[in-house]
Amino acid sequence: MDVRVQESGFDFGAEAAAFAAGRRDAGAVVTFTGIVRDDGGDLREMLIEHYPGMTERAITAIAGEAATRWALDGVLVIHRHGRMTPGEMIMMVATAARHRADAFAAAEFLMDYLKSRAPFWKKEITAHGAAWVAATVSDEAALGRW
Amino acid sequence: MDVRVQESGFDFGAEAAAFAAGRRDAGAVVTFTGIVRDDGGDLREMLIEHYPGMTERAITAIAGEAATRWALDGVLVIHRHGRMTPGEMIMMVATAARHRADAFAAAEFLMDYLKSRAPFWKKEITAHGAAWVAATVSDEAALGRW
Amino acid sequence: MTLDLVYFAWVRERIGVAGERVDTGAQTVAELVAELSAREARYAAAFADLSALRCAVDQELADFDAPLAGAREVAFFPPMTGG
Amino acid sequence: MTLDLVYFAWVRERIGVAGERVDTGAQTVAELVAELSAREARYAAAFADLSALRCAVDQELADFDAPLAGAREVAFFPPMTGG
Repeated sequence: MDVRVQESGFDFGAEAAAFAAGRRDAGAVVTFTGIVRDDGGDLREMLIEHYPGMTERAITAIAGEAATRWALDGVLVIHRHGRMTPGEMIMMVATAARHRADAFAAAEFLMDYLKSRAPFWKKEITAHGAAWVAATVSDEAALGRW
Repeated sequence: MDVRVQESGFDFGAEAAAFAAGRRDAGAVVTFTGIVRDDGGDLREMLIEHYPGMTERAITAIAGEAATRWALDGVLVIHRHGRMTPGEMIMMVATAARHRADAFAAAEFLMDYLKSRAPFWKKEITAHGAAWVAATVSDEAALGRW
Repeated sequence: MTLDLVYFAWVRERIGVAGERVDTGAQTVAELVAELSAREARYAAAFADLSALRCAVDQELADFDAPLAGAREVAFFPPMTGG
Repeated sequence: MTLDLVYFAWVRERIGVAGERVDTGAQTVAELVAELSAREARYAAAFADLSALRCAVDQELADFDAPLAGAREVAFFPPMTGG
């Protein structure tokens, strides 16, 4: 299990390739990448605040829970904090498993829990000012399926 | 939509990075990679036969169906045929969408249909001989959920 | 009617060729299968269990009762194992 | 009892500090919230709607009725928006 919380950017392609490389026992690798989206066309930057200490602890607990629920051969979570601009990658998860259903389910579970249970808060800075992103009902509801 | 059927290997990291690069409108990118798994420890190579002409047509139809079902900003499918050894990548899919639920669902749908509806046949060559991989009931059943 | 037949995986191995051109009066895929099976033992062996077989007409998956009128290429193969 | 309090996102902005150390006799998180809200308007503003607030005790998510006995650090923040 590899959990990284960092301010710096990461190389998605290199991380994905390294995660998948040399797996002769796992037939399935799933990755998810979250990108800063510029919906209105006026997003200048996104600021992600987090809770140092608790963040790593919460993500590690979420990844550990995934490992007990599905037969996984590997889990990677990278999540950034600080400032980033549209098009930049915010975070990624990767899962490896013998069977694709396990790899997919674990990746979706990780995402649902990271969205609502890991201590990150997004703030959007546009030409018109700054606003904290509100949690969505659908993100909270997504936890209900696990 | 980018569909490639090829005998040569592909660079998963480079393909994943290129697919995700520069997406300011899509917040979510999901990839799936299938790797030749050596369960018994005696697999020498895997041979994948396909139906030239129909293969591209079938995959393009499956990807088109995914694009009508979910709000996607991009779909990539690469599937190899020919000989490959344990640890080599057989295929990948990638999906991009504004919302992660769409990207995940489309990637799973593509995988379920590629497994059972794209004209590929796997043969495993071990020290003890060669055998065609049998289709599984669970792969056929997976189509029922869509 | 002249048809191009193509075979894949163990169907190809049992019949012994990857493809062939045949003249047939069969109206459906099932009639074509019966005609071939009556012709030689290797076809009968390959087509013995239709539930283990799939077919495509002009590169589209089809049922065994699919009509052959206007068809140019018919393929026989086991259930697919891609991905 | 001495507690380290930490605040995030708009809770931090409304209270005006990222963290502080307080002496309190509160037995639960809810009692601590009531105590702080009575102290100054900026706390009352930040804690006005508990349904829009989450808390953690010693870096574990907790309910507002969680006991504070033995706790060292309490955090207040809005619902999380990671991923």
